[in-house]
Amino acid sequence: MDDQVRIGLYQKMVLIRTFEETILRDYHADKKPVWDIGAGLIPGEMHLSAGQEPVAVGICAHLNKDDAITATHRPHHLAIAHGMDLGKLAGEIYGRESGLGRGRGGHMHLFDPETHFSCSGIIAEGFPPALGQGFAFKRKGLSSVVVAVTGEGAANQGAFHESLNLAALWKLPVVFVVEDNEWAISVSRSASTSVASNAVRAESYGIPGVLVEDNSVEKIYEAAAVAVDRARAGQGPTLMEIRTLRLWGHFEGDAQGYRADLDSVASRDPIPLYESQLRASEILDDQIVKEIKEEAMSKVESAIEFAKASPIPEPSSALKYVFAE
Amino acid sequence: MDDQVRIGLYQKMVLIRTFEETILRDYHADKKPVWDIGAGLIPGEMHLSAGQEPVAVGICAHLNKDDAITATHRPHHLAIAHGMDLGKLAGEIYGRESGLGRGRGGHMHLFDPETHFSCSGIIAEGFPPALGQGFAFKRKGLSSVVVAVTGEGAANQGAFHESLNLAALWKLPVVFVVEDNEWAISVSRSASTSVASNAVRAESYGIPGVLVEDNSVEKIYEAAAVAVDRARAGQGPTLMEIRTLRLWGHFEGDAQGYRADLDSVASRDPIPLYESQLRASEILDDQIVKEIKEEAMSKVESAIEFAKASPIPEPSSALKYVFAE
Amino acid sequence: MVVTDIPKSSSTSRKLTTSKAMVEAIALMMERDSSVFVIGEDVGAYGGIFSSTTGLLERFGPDRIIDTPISETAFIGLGTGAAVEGMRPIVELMFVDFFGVAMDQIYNHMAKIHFESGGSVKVPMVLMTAVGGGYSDGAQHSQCLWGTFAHLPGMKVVVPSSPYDAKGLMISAIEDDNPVIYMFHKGIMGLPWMAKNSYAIDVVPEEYYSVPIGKASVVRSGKDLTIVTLSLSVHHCLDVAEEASRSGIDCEVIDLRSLVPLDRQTILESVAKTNKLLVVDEDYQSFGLSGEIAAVIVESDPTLLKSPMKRVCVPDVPIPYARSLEYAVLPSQARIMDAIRQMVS
Amino acid sequence: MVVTDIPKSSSTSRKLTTSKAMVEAIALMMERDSSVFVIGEDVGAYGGIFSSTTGLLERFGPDRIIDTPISETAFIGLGTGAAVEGMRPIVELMFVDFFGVAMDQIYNHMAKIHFESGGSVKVPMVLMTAVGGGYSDGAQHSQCLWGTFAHLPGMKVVVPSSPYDAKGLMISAIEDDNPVIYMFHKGIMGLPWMAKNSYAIDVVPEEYYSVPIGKASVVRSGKDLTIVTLSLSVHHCLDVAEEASRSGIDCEVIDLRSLVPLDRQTILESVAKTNKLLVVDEDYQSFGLSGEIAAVIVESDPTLLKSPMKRVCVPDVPIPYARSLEYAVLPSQARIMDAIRQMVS
Ligand SMILES: Cc1ncc(C[n+]2csc(CCOP(=O)(O)OP(=O)(O)O)c2C)c(N)n1
Ligand SMILES: Cc1ncc(C[n+]2csc(CCOP(=O)(O)OP(=O)(O)O)c2C)c(N)n1
Ligand SMILES: [Mg+2]
Ligand SMILES: [Mg+2]
Repeated sequence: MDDQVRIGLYQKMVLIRTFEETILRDYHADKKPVWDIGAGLIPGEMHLSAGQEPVAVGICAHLNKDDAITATHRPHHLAIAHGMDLGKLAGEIYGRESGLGRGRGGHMHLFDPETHFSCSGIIAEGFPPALGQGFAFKRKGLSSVVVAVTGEGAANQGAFHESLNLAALWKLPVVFVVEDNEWAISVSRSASTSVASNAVRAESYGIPGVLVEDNSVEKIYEAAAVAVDRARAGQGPTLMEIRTLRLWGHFEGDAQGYRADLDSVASRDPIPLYESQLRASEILDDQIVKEIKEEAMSKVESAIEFAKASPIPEPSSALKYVFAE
Repeated sequence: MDDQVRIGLYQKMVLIRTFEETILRDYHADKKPVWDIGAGLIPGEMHLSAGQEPVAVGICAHLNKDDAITATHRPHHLAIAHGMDLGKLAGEIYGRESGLGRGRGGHMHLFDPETHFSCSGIIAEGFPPALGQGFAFKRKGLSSVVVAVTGEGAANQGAFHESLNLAALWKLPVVFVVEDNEWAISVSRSASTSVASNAVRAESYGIPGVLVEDNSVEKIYEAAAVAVDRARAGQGPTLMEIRTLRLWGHFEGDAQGYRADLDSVASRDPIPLYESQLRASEILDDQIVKEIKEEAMSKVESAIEFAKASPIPEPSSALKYVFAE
Repeated sequence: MVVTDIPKSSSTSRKLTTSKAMVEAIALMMERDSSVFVIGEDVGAYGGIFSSTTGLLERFGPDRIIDTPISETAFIGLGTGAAVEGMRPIVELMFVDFFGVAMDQIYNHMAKIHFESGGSVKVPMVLMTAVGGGYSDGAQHSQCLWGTFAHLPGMKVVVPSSPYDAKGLMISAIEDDNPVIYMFHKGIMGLPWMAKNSYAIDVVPEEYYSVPIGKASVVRSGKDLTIVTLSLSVHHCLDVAEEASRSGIDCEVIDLRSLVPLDRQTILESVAKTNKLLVVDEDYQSFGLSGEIAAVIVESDPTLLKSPMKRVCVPDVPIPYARSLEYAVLPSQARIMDAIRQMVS
Repeated sequence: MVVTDIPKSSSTSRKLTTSKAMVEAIALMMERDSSVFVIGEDVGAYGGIFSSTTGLLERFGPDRIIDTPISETAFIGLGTGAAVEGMRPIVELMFVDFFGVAMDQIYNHMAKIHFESGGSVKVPMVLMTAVGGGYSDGAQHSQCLWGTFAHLPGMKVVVPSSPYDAKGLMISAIEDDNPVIYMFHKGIMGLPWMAKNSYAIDVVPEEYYSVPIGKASVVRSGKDLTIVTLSLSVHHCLDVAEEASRSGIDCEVIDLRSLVPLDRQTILESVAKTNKLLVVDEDYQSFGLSGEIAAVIVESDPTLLKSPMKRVCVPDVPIPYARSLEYAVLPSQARIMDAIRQMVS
């Protein structure tokens, strides 16, 4: 793997983390003294993806903006890795007219026609629309692909099964990704899933199943290359299960009392680990890291400033956009 | 296998066929001259199971009335093989007060507390309630099991996946049976299913998957023995796929224009084939066959007479039974 | 008030069944627009269980008339995703009664995406589905359920009652940039294997035309009493109105044709004239269409009603199998006549 | 007309939040009846995302307080099957907004089996679910949808608004031999992490008691105007009624508490007295609860209403995320006051 590719992967992960840390700060900033989920600059549920950046970055490195992604309630890493405009993303999170959905959607409902990105707050229900995007790409004779992502908890939802069967049957250009962070809110994979790995479930559909055992952006990058190429070549879907890490709570405010592995979590943060690895291989040094972090911070800050400066939707416009005119 | 068991299997198949042939006759008797699905003694959709008797008889031979069955829109063979009272069954099909559901349910909605039998007209949606019956049996410390049946078409419905995962995870005493008659109305297995056999899908749940390749009642009997024992012993579910035959149309009135194999169907009827086999082994002869058929006919006739003689529900009672008092 | 007539300019007096009118509309649009395709269970070789797609496979081939596995969540969602990418899918849900296996795709995705995207994503999709009972198909295959869909925002809901409207509303539905639920009653399809309904075959122009979504049709003018109804019940109401006219009772019959948007104006104008309201609805009575019609009146002017409204609906009971029971709960002509007599006595 | 009071004999003036009152009812019934169990996502160690099961795992163990995979169809159906075999499951659907992934099990199975069996099979099951918005959870996590459930026959639908009713209705729901949908509003649970609502904590007797399903409660008597409402909106209405009384407007407030069965009598008696009707409903406006209330009146006697009914509901728009928009569509106190002023002016 080329060093520039490595630096690029690191850079994207840093950008995502920087963005989410800023959201995290603003989210909690004005919910005090008594924490109220509906209060403040950023209200509502907030599912951050910290720790799962390798999945997004490793996969999206193989995509371009004509490719589509359907993501979940935890979508930021994928949105950013796929090249979504940070300002429009922030605008939506802050509930502004400048957001992707003019503040109607919120962070679980990001729809970006420019990057063919969408997400949904309903478990596994992003899979079926992904089939349709793949179907449309195929009918139009495009070589674009769709990456459809769920968590491991979602893999026990009926939509998962129906979608894999249909995609396999019709050889749709879809890569199915199970982001396995071991937890579905408080329920562990072993308490919800009858097999040790979702990758074996690919056999139920006669498609390749790939297990990436650790949260290594490079391994994910390599495995994704094969799956994306396969889809692009018209050979049909692949199911990837990637063991990743939920660094923070399920949503902000989750005390994670149920989580036995809590102590070790911070030490498994994939970004410092990757940074050390690249430093050890002398691909990164203090200077480059500093530049990357500063660049990320400056991009994020201008996006957030843009969002905060944009208008809050007018109450009088609340009935708009139910129907297209 | 004991000769008496063989004769018993044959006998049950004959009883089922005799029942359905009688229904078939009455169903079509008074829909002429212009066929009207809603007219006549037996109105509505009619999904007959002819050709699939081996599945029902081979499995139910291992069950007793404390065991449960959840069946589909095509339920008669299973109902009869499991010992449902023929009069109450006929009563329901003829829409009478003496029916299992007092004429409220009809042939897709047979609920028999005595044999823990139920069925549903919604594809694959009989699986989830089966989990609950198995759960209840387990909690009560009973060794009863549940047999949950769908067609192969239904195996691509989300409920299939969710149910197998949950049953496997909790080792519920359920035997899942896919009655694979190759057709889902007009859609063939290969046009709907991304794998050659549903049995391989057992691997997605870490449970045994069994494929019974032909419609032989004895092979089904033997495979079912293992699966039922396993469930009874608390070792959890099994997925059985049984290749069977839809001898008639999807429902009465189906011209089957889509069906390429139509010419060969009659010659694959499992009942005459089994009869020949047992005659060849000198287990059956003219006399025994005659007796079995006469006995079946007399049972069926008295059930049908009972049904036809029972009262039609009073219109004034139409609002009853929405809620238990 | 709109009284719909077959355009006088129509070049033909050719008659079609409702199912053939639907198929003609779909074919016409498929020829005009290569992004239109049909997907669902048994829509191909079988031609649709209720003949909504008969002959389309032969004409357009398996790439555009597509049989699916029994995976409603997957293929309805596929429709949504394809629509998002600019195609115009027509998806068939075989019976509306099956909505529960795929409702999340329908109402949380198909219906909401446009709004959640602040208008930047469109979902031009038709979800067509068979409704209605009357032939002993039992509690899971005989419902109308339009109230359920109309209650949830983001979908248009159209319900044709005649071959003419079936074609014109199908064309409008396909052309609409929004998701449209198109609910056709089995009893008006003109199927050879169901009880005949003389209204199920009628004059349908061969050419392109559309019927606007959101406009009710006054299918019979009258001064004594307003009947608001839709779908198969329109015909029962017309027959009963005819009979009532012989006793000197002059009923106005409104065919809603569309629940979302609902043509409140036409209803109000009629009730302002007759001061009496009967709603005839084959869906469940409570918390549905009939209540909404009541609200339309009393929100505007409760004094319009000079006597109590009546409802002839399915009285909050699952549809029973036995014919004697099913016809006791369906909005039969006897029940409609009975209500009318009570209202004018 | 029933004005509910805390029984005077109550041994205590102990106050509980709504969530603790629910948990107390469940625990009490689990101790009395070993066939009661709780199943759902995160009901165990987490204690329910909205604290509907907090502490139950510790008390009753993992055999009776059961975390599930995210497989709503499977585990709601499991509830139905277990109920058929004589158990009394309490199943949690985390947010009502997720109903679409499992609606077939809910309405085609849980709700219809008793009827289809001609009464021979009972399904004594509680399906509890969180409803409501107001904290920017967006279009897929903020709905009420009680109209959707009430429209479909075979399920009782209860909607408590206070800790007292939450306990009493939960006990009734568990004891009922029918499937009961129990819808609790997040905003009245008394959660430490949501905006405080002073009504979310109140006196709850420690002992067993039940609140009958199907009886509305007149939570405030008044003579000028009837407000029919439920759930969180009850509190908004009470606050607004208090304010209105200072301007000499005397509102009667009816807390429906149950939609199925619906207490039509209490509504009619009140409107007969006040001749004015305002419905305040956090569900979507059209084809739902508010229409049904209108029908209750005009089916009985339209002249009861001396001025147009008003509705303060969610105006047929998905729930928007941005606070400014969400509060524009929710039945806020400002909107309720506005409606009242228009009605009495
Ligand atoms: C159909 C449905 N059921 C339940 C939920 C509530 N819910 C939201 S996230 C979540 C856990 C998801 O776990 P997983 O799929 O592993 O994704 P992760 O949160 O770990 O990224 C649950 C149960 C939902 N949104 N949709
Ligand atoms: C959820 C759902 N979708 C569609 C149908 C309509 N339908 C009834 S039977 C059937 C085919 C079933 O095929 P299969 O499962 O193979 O059973 P078989 O009829 O062959 O016994 C279909 C599509 C239904 N009843 N439920
Ligand atoms: Mg997870
Ligand atoms: Mg089949």
